[in-house]
Amino acid sequence: MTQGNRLSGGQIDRNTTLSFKFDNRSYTAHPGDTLASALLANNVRLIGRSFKYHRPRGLLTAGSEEPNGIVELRTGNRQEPNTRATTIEMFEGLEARSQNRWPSLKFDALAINDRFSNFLTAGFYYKTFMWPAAFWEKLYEPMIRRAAGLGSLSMQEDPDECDKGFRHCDLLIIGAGPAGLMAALTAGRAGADVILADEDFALGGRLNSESFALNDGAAADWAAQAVAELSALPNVRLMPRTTVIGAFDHGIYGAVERTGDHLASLPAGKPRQILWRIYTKRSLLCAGATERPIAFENNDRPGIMLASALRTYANRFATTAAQRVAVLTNNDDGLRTAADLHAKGVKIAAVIDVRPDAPINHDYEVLRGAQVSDTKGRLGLSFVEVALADGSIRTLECGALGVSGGWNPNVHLTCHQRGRPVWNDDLAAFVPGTDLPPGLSVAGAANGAMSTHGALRSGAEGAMKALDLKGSLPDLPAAEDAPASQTPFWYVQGCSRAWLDQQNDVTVKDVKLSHQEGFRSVEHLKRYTTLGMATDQGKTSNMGGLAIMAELAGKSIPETGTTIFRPPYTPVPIATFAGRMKGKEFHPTRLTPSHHWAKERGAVFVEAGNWLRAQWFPLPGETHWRESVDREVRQTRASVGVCDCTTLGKIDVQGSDAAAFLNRIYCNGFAKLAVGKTRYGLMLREDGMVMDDGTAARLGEDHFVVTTTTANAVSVYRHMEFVRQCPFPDMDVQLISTTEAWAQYAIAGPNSRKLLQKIVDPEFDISNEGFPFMACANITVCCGLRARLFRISFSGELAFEIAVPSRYGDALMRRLMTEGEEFHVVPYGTEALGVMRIEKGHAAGNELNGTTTALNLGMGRMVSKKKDSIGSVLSEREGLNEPGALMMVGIKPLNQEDKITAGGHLMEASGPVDAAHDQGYVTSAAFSPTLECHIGLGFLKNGGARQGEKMRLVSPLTDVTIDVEIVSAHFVDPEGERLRA
Amino acid sequence: MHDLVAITALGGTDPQVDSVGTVTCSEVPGVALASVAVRLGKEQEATAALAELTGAPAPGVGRFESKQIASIWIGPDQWLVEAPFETHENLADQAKAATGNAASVSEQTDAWARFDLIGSGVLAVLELLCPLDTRRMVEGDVARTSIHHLGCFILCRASEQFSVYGPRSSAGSLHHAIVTAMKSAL
Amino acid sequence: MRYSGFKVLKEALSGHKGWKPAWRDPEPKAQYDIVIIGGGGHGLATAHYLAKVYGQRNVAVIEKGWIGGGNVGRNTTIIRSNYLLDENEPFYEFSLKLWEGLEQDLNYNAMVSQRGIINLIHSDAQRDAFTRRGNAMILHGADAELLDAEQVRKEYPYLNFDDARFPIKGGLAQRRGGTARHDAVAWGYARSADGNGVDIVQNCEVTGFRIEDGKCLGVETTRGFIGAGKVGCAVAGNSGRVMGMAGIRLPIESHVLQAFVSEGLKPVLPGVITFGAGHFYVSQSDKGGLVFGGDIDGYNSYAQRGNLPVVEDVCEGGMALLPMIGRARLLRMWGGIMDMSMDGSPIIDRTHIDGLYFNGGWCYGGFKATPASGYCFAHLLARDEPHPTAKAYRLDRFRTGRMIDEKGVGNQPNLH
Amino acid sequence: MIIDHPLLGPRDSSEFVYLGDAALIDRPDWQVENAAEAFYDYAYLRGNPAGEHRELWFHESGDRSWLVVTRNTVTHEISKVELARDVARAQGRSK
Repeated sequence: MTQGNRLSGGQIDRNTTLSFKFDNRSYTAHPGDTLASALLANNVRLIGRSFKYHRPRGLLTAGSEEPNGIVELRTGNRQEPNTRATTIEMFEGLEARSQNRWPSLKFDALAINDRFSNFLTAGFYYKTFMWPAAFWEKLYEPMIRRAAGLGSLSMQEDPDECDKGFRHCDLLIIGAGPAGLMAALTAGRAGADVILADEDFALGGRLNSESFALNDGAAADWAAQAVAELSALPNVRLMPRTTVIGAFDHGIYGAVERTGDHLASLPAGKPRQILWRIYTKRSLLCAGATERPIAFENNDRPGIMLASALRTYANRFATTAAQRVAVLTNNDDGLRTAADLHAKGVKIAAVIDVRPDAPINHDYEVLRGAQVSDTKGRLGLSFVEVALADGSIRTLECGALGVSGGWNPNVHLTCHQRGRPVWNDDLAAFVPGTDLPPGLSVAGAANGAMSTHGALRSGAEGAMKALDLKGSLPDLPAAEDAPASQTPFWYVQGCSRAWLDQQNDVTVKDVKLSHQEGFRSVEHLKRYTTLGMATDQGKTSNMGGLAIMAELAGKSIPETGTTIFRPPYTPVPIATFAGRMKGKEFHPTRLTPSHHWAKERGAVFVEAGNWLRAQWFPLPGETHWRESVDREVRQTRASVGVCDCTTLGKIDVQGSDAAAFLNRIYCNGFAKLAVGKTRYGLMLREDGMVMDDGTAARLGEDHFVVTTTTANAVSVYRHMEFVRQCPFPDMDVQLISTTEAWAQYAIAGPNSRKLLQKIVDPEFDISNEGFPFMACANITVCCGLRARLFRISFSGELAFEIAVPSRYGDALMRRLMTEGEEFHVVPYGTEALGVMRIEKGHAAGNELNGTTTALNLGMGRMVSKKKDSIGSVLSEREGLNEPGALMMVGIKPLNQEDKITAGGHLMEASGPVDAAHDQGYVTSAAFSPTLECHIGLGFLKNGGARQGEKMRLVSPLTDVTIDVEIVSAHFVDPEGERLRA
Repeated sequence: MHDLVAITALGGTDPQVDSVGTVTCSEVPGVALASVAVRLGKEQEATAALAELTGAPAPGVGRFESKQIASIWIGPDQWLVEAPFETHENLADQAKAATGNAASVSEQTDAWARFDLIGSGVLAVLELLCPLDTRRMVEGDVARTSIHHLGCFILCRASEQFSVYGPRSSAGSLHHAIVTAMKSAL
Repeated sequence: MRYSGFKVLKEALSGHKGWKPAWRDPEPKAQYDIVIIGGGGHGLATAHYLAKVYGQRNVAVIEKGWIGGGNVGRNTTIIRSNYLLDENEPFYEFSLKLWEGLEQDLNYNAMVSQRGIINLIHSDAQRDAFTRRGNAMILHGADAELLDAEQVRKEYPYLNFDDARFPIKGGLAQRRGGTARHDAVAWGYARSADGNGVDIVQNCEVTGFRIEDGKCLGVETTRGFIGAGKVGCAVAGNSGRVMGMAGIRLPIESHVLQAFVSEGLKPVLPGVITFGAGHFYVSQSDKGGLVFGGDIDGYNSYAQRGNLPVVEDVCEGGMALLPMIGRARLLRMWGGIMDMSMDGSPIIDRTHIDGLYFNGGWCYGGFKATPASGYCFAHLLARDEPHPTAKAYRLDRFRTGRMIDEKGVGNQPNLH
Repeated sequence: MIIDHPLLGPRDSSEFVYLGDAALIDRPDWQVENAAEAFYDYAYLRGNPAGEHRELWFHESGDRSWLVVTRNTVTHEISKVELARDVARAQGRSK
């Protein structure tokens, strides 16, 4: 029979029937149900298995604090493990499965662990599995890992997307129960910019779960009216299905809005969840309270639930966990559960009230001063054993037991900046302390105002205080105002296998053992027993464990301590924190001006930071990248090649102190550089290490264009701003990046001038005399397009770099290719670029690795001692100038066929091969088509004095040992005749 | 006049336009830009020259003016000037001529890609993109912020009319982020 | 009391009556030969080796809160010795060897699990750098393996190989690397040190040093003055704070590093994976939680908590590398305070104050170093000379220009 | 975190890049006779206080100002934000 446990009333839409599956069995439900309420309605109590003993588990709660009722939701690549049935909003076709059981939920093989619980006590694994040592990885651990874990991932990429967003408000109200709604009404009517967020899909909090009246109507109706009024206010934003997960610095809150989890499938382009960063001026925590259980023998059977949860299921979801229900309570609130269920026609087996003076009820039996001594029922509760006041035992038959041990304020967010809650004796509970996150205040049950009236009132007051509103309180609806005092009752004396943390299987016995072994601080207790470490983060278990530890230590609870809560309030999918920054969108992609052209040419691209650069340009018939790269190098050195070098950083440095500024930035001199000239510059960090290198072209008396390496463009700009704003604030120098403004191409090779002459407008003389090596100028090309020309060379050939506005970069590259046909011009990529710079002995990223000094690079003399430049002083420390320091060298194999391994280490020609005899290492290596052998650059101890020495290059990692010769790093044209041609 | 054909930041010969619901995102290539940075101690001269050039007083912190030539505050003593490309391709030269030694001027035209976001609901798109409270921005407000790890300027041209300037080389990523947000929010 | 499977069996059958506290809770004596400040992993390990290896038993470890409450209980539990520089590799390899014998040495199962670590490679330059590192490791007697993309795919088929912004081009593997149960490390060292006579004094905070004409005579604490022949400070994270009481400025900044754990999942990741193109590293605990972390928040902090930007940055890295973890939920996040040194490497040395010794600057490499750090600090305290594998970890190396900079980012701690 | 920029008002700290102790403004004179020691101290030694800390932040995704932020390293509370250039000048730094 379907939905056999349905009751009358409730806030579900009975006109629509939805079908869903649990463990492949079909059931029906209604809109407004959660998976949990729907399962109960269909008389399903057994939902999962516990972590350690694989004990049968049902629902404990009706909310996000649920430790037991966790399932695998959805199927295929949308499978979602460990999802709380109590927070899953029902939709048509929902599919869920129980988890952590094999072969089936009813017959779980690992339930055998329960039989051995005596051996598997807290921390047993620290004391054994040690012999023999190797068995840990091979035997013990794999066993443990297979048994452990809860749900499983699909192991596939989730097709659904998440978003991130940013919202701002004057007042963020967290929780839309009586306090939150009243606060929102108060603030909203006053015109404040308000956000009201609640984790539930129905706003109203406990008002939707209780049977009592507000004014003369149902509490839920009042909530609905309040929500209606609020949604009509333009200055109030309602955010249902939104959990505020954390209180971060300076009034920033993280919130997760579940925009699509309640839908069978997402509309195109819409996110499943949104992570909101909410910037608040003030915030008001109205998170309510969580009922706490009572520990007694075998208190973990399916059907044993929090009394307030039974009430929520009955009043809001119109369902009961069973037809015969008993209630165990230590306070009046628990009695409401019996009354409400009775009113809905559920048989009350009895109310077991631990208080000798508990109020009598005429509709059903109240057992005063009684306690539950044990329970029975293999896969669900069937009998409760009651120890009566007179000591006799009575057995009650019932399918559900509602337990109420009082309430704990939900102080979680008040602890997120490590503030500590304080103990309140009247409530016998922790309430928010005084060291709250700045801007946050607390109202309602979260602040200890337990009655409905108290919550409404403190909500209104809280809003007025937060916004500094004058005037009198708004009218509050008439509501119950029961006294809030609670007498604590944590556990039934003498119980042992009484569960505190039901998911992790932590019992009273474990806490006692923890105390016995000296793990007595709360932190030690948690870590040793795993109490409160489960997916519910101990929302229903921490207090019980703490109370028992306090009793064992003979201290009060506050003396014993409190565990503070960390974000997130409830677990958050990793995808939600990532939003759209994944896959190809993980980082932005930077394209060069010639990218589209290069793509047409079939170029192979490579990541360089966020840039995509052409690595080489294969021609039809070329089957190996080396063919293409060798051809590009040979053709460039033989005639002319073109390479897009836009990615190099370009910084415009202007001002009357521009030259003096560069004199500080670079370790070599710039003051005397003539206008129209370019100079190589070496930039040190303050600690004397090389930071970057590049060129500075002096376009005018007070105007330089500085180039940086691609990798350091951003950090060099930041460094320059630091130097001009901090240590030297009165230098007249202005900076701006122009990297993206100009498309810049290197044109290299003996025919580079001839090619350029075809596009440079005739009034500009670029002959060797008119435009010598290291010249620079503003020119025009192709009949009047403004451009910049630099005669600099990275390849060692006669070479130029030409820059035009980026939008014309594509056209210029195409023009260069057509004009260059007569010279058989080639485009070349980063590989050929790299080969040519190694042939020329130019240091690059692999050499400028942040641990090399000018001395190591053989440029020690460049560091001027005649001026103040960043890094010059510390570069003189003894440790950086020792005899035998590493120096950059060239490396050639003795056997032409041998390949140089970048990352290989250099050893003497004979003798041991180990760290003690390490002489240096190879930084860069390539095949040189020019020398027709492999070559490398590297750092070698006292390398300057070892040219011609034979050594061994070893790379045990790749099983390489070859004989090499140490040579000059300048393999090609050491005198630099070509680039001056 | 040269005969090189320009392409837009997104790589087309014509600007790209995308509409989702009530909001339109248009690539706007037809602007010339130059930065004008005041030389030390030349604040009066420079701002006066800038006013002369643009026909409006140099805007203050976080503001921009748009007369015949727009001027946009981008940092202490620093502005971007913005004008139609076809009439002001050499805007940097004009700005330099106008300010002389009172300011440092740099070509910025192709350093940036501009997208105009127009239509009701645009605020819902922007709140998925940047941490600024764009609901509070009024005509003439400008701020630089970060969109999907990209430093961008956001200008409020009028109610529900915004311009976004992002780095030209990342125009594709920026465009993808904007259109994705439009599909999500609208 | 000796722990063993039989003992567990016996106790189980006799109601667990026989278990004694894992360590005593003694009152501090007036005078010790050696007082160690800091009941974290390094301090407790120092005590263990002082007593067991160097025969120093008149030793106290004083801890301001509860032992193991600092970084040893707030990290991502990774152990490895895949370092590049000659000054580091022998030390971390020594540490890894101590890990390999730890359980038997301590008679405590710290769940040292050598399931291997792989640092992923995403560019040719990165491969060159990792090749140099792998060679250095092997030349120093450690193990290393260079993997190509296909070999990585065989072991971790569900990494993002097909749609990656920064494609995986290979990895540097150390098979002997892995993880250990962090809390158990602190408890095991404490239990062993206590068993050898060391006093572990909890809830005893140092409020100052008693220093007379250049000699440290002991420490002032919330439980009174405690005299000591030698005082060793092992409070990484709070080194600035504590050494400040002795008037010592350090080449160290305190920064917060966040770490994260997901809900329990059935086995997903066999070993430790480190993303080379973003800030993300991850392993899976025996309980089933994905334990992961990334970059430090980047600003000086003594607050054991971080902020959203880094949480997001780490999860972005996670999704970029492992798209299939999207529906796994982040359960808990926490922050630990790191001693970020000026070259990213630690300091184990005397100070200019006679009798005052310092151990710190571990950045976020402290956990894996715990055994060797304790051993070498014990050696320094007992013998007054640096242990051979730690001889480069000197305080004055910045003055003399002998930095140990694995990352090559220089004197900016938040970049290490 | 939120940094209340002296010109722009409250801005998300993710727009900024952190450098470190504001003492980095006080770069020593390269010609003093103990310059080596002075630069060692400047580049490497830190007060690293648990409490109020003056530190440098760069508004990289903003107006490119370097700021001196006075922030408590225990609570993260920010009590003061100044333009680094003004601070530097007030400390007598020039060219």
